[in-house]
Amino acid sequence: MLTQKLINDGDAAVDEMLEGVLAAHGDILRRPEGSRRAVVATDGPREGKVGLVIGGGSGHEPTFLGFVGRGLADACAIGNVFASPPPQPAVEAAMAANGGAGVLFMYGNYAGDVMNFDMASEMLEMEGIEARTVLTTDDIASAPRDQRDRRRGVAGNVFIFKAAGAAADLMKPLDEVERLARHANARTFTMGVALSACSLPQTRRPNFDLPAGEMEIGMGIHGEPGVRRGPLRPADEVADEIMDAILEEMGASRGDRVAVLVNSLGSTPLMELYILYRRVADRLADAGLAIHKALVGPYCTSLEMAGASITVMHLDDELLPLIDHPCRCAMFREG
Amino acid sequence: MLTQKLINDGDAAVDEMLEGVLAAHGDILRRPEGSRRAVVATDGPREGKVGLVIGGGSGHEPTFLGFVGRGLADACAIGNVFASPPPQPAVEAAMAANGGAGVLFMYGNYAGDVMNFDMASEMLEMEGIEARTVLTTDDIASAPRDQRDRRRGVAGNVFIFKAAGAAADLMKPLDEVERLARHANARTFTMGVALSACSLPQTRRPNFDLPAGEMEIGMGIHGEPGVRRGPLRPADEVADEIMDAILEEMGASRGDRVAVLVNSLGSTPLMELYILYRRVADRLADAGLAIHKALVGPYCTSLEMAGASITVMHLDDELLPLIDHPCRCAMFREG
Amino acid sequence: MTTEFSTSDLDHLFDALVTRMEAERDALCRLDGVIGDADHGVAMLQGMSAARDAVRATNGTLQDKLNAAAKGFLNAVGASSGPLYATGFMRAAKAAGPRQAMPRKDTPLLIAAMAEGIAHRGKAMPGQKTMLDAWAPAAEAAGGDGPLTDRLDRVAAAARKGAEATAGMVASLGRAARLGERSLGHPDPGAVSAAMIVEEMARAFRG
Amino acid sequence: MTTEFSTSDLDHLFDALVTRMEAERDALCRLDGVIGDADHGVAMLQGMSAARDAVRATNGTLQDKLNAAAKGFLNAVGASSGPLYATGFMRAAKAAGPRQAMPRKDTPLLIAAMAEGIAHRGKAMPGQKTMLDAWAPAAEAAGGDGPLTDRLDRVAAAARKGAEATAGMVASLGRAARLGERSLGHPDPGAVSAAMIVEEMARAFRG
Ligand SMILES: Nc1ncnc2c1ncn2[C@@H]1O[C@H](COP(=O)(O)OP(=O)(O)O)[C@@H](O)[C@H]1O
Ligand SMILES: Nc1ncnc2c1ncn2[C@@H]1O[C@H](COP(=O)(O)OP(=O)(O)O)[C@@H](O)[C@H]1O
Ligand SMILES: [Mg+2]
Ligand SMILES: [Mg+2]
Ligand SMILES: [Mg+2]
Ligand SMILES: [Mg+2]
Repeated sequence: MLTQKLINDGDAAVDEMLEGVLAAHGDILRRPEGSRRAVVATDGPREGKVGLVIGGGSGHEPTFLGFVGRGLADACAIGNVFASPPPQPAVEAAMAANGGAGVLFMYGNYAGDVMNFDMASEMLEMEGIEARTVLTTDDIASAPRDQRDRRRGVAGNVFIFKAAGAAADLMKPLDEVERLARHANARTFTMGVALSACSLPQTRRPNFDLPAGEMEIGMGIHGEPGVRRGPLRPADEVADEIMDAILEEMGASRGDRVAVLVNSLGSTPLMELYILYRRVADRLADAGLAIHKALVGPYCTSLEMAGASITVMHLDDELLPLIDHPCRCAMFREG
Repeated sequence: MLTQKLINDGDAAVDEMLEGVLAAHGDILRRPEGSRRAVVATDGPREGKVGLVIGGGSGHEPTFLGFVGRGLADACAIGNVFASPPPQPAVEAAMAANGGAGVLFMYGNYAGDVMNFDMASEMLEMEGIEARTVLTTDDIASAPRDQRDRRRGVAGNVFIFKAAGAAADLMKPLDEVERLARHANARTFTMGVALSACSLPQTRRPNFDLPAGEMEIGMGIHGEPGVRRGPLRPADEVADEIMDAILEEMGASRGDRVAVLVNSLGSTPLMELYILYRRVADRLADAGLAIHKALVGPYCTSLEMAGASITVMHLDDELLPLIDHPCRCAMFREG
Repeated sequence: MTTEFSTSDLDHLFDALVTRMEAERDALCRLDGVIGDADHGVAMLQGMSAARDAVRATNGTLQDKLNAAAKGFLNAVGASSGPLYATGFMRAAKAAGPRQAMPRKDTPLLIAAMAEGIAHRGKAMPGQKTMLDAWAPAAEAAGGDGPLTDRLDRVAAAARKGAEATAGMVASLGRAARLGERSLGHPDPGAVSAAMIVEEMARAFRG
Repeated sequence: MTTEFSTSDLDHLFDALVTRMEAERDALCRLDGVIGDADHGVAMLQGMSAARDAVRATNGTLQDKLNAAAKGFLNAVGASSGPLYATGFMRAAKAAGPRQAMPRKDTPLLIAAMAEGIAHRGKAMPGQKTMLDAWAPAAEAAGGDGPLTDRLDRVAAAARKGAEATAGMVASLGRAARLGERSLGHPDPGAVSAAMIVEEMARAFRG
């Protein structure tokens, strides 16, 4: 039994999506001349500004390409579904984003992405463009705390990219943008659960088997198995398990401020996200933490997977203004 | 086999969602004193302004409560999942929205909603508050063209409410807000397809059976059967069938401007919506119509149903500035 | 068995209605799923539960309790069933009057009053494939004569027959109206639940 | 049967690789679904198809064609497989050199070169449950002596055995590394596809 999708041809899905995105958001995005899988903000990159280039596989929309625009990312390299883009579009994105002050690559920490973006960095070096890299590693379920740099990047991307994009928009130099990006990543914590599989447009078969009545805890955003499988539990218990883990990692003090994202992995509707958010807000209040910003919705998805993740960014005086900084992207706007 | 949901208790889902919404968007929404199922915009209603009150069943989020806020609706009455709110919250919403210039109820044309809101209007009359009603009837699949007033209101709500809310925000009198609301409704056309069923939080069973490989054409936003069932077809063919019907109804002239919404019914991801949008944009270009505004995303959903709808609003000199008017709602912002 | 139908009998009737709707919730949702939005069983159970709670919380006459049932049902449910049953219960309240009990032989009038309220609120005509297609024949049978149990048997049978007949109707009111010919062959969920409610009322009135 | 492996033999090898990946796409995706993200079959088919197209579009030496394969594969795929196979093909290109044909008896060197490229790019160690666990033993077998067909048989068998052995390994690189013990018992999809590719290469080199 094939999964039901509104597509034309599985192999063409990413390119056709991109055409649709460019048609809908031509005021904000364009494709650099001659490029097939890179997009650049129409009014983002400018002389003397660090160019922020993000990228990754498709199927996570609005992550990644939806976060390109003034105040956030300058350009994006677009891969196949759940597949890192090759070096070529990353190079094209970087060239388009380059304002002479260097380029910062930011993407989730996956073996494939690292290999491809590293090849892109080498190619850029030959062009005389300095490209630094900050990997996002916010998924606390994906490796123990002492191996933070082995963790995956997931929905926390939204806040982490946003902080870096704001720093770049404020014309900070490359060293400083890089430092703030690392700082943002270090203070961002995510964990998710999956309740059903997604399916690739090419195969239209569930990516994995999840028996009814079970959920996958610590699931990645590509349907990679998580930490463990367990019985599906009530929303409050799920929120509690995640918040216990996040609060423990975060080590915040009463009175600290946070930004929160309750994210749908795809088909989990707003009703369920707000039920989760209600508990998250209670737990943060109990911990004496003030919610400075709350996002609830599908921000980092896995096609039509059911499930949700909770992200908390532990704000400080440096991060707070960056999170508040306005941005105007195709699929995300603030301020 | 029960469907997988992140909820606590099916009967409590709507109330818990509402608590989450109020916790997340306390800057934009509040509950009127003593009310359980009404919300009012914190800075919407004001002296001399017509109060726009929307409402309907839950499960369509961000429709309805997500569209409350300055520049759009002043208040909202919230029903159970797929069930009209009773008269009481509609009365509470109207009282909270009332600025002495009358109240306009707007909601989708369903038997239950009409009965409940009419009872509310009678109760308001006894309080000396003038309440008018404009039903949305944009679903062209739900009745023939000569029976427009029997049609359902679906995703076109977004544009229609927005036009009326802008008119009210511009301090136009009740007669004029009502006229513009009817005008907006008359020029808005929607049609959708469903690819899978949703399920209620109480029953957690698919609302209907849709065999693999089939889709329901003209599906309503509560899983009501549509015009007919047919084999699932490629996205471009689906877009063509819908656009043929809309263009035929709309009778626009080359050079006219439109607003477009490609809407997910729930679990259909952005990738598929943009693939549809690509074709919609082509079809509108072929017809010589200019896209003045494009929305792509989940705006009017049916819980986790898979499927999509396409809405076209035929703009004119009156509607265009209303669609461009800024609004700041919990789940929708423009300008 | 007394010849009077008392407020405590009314309490028990609402208990029975809740129990029945609990048992039938999923089946009614399935029926509604075929031609509507699959929530009818949920609405009826929520409505009757709230009505039962309101009836139990009211220390008053039959009229007070039935009015409380109306309000409880409506505020818990909304939807189509809410205004229809609320109006039905309000008419029944009026028919029962401000008394602690009424002669059982008059109880069929409550069914007729319910039907009137539902017809008034919904403005449906018989044959449009709605709950009225169960309530209207029940009301008609309620007007007949003969011993009470016979009358109540005829009332329940009429409602059931009316509900079954909706399968042969093309809907022209309510959610299913947009289905046209596709609604043929499927009974109306509101008519089916109405027949159940009438049956429980008949059982309770019989004593 | 000539003793030379020519550019047209290379064309046919890539045809065979595409045919094989077409046949195995869904099975490889299923394997990847268990411990990864279920796209490995899609990536390998897309990559090999693009490589085949690039090889056919290049009128040059074995080296030119293999370099074209590298670029074609990489640009079509990205992912983990893209850089790994692109680097593998580039090393093979170097090993084949700027010739229209090479002695068949030297073709096992191409397999060893592929393995080197993959090891260089991915920095994996044998035993980490990656495609290298098929490529490395294949490369080792390629260095052996004896008649060509025997050597190629040993190469293909070594790759297959290596791939099978990954089921008993705990992943410590790539997507599956986060699974820890949960990856035990499931073969690595990249190693399984590697064994298929080695098998097709061995068949083509044999002539
Ligand atoms: N105008 C009406 N008059 C009488 N009954 C109606 C009317 N409209 C709808 N109904 C009844 O309501 C039932 C549906 O109730 P329910 O599912 O609770 O509400 P909704 O349609 O709002 O989901 C239908 O099966 C039908 O019997
Ligand atoms: N560093 C590495 N070295 C060698 N092989 C690797 C490495 N990382 C991943 N792999 C291989 O890549 C395979 C997955 O490929 P694929 O599914 O195409 O990419 P992705 O993991 O990006 O989805 C794994 O099964 C493994 O064999
Ligand atoms: Mg992948
Ligand atoms: Mg309903
Ligand atoms: Mg219903
Ligand atoms: Mg993979």
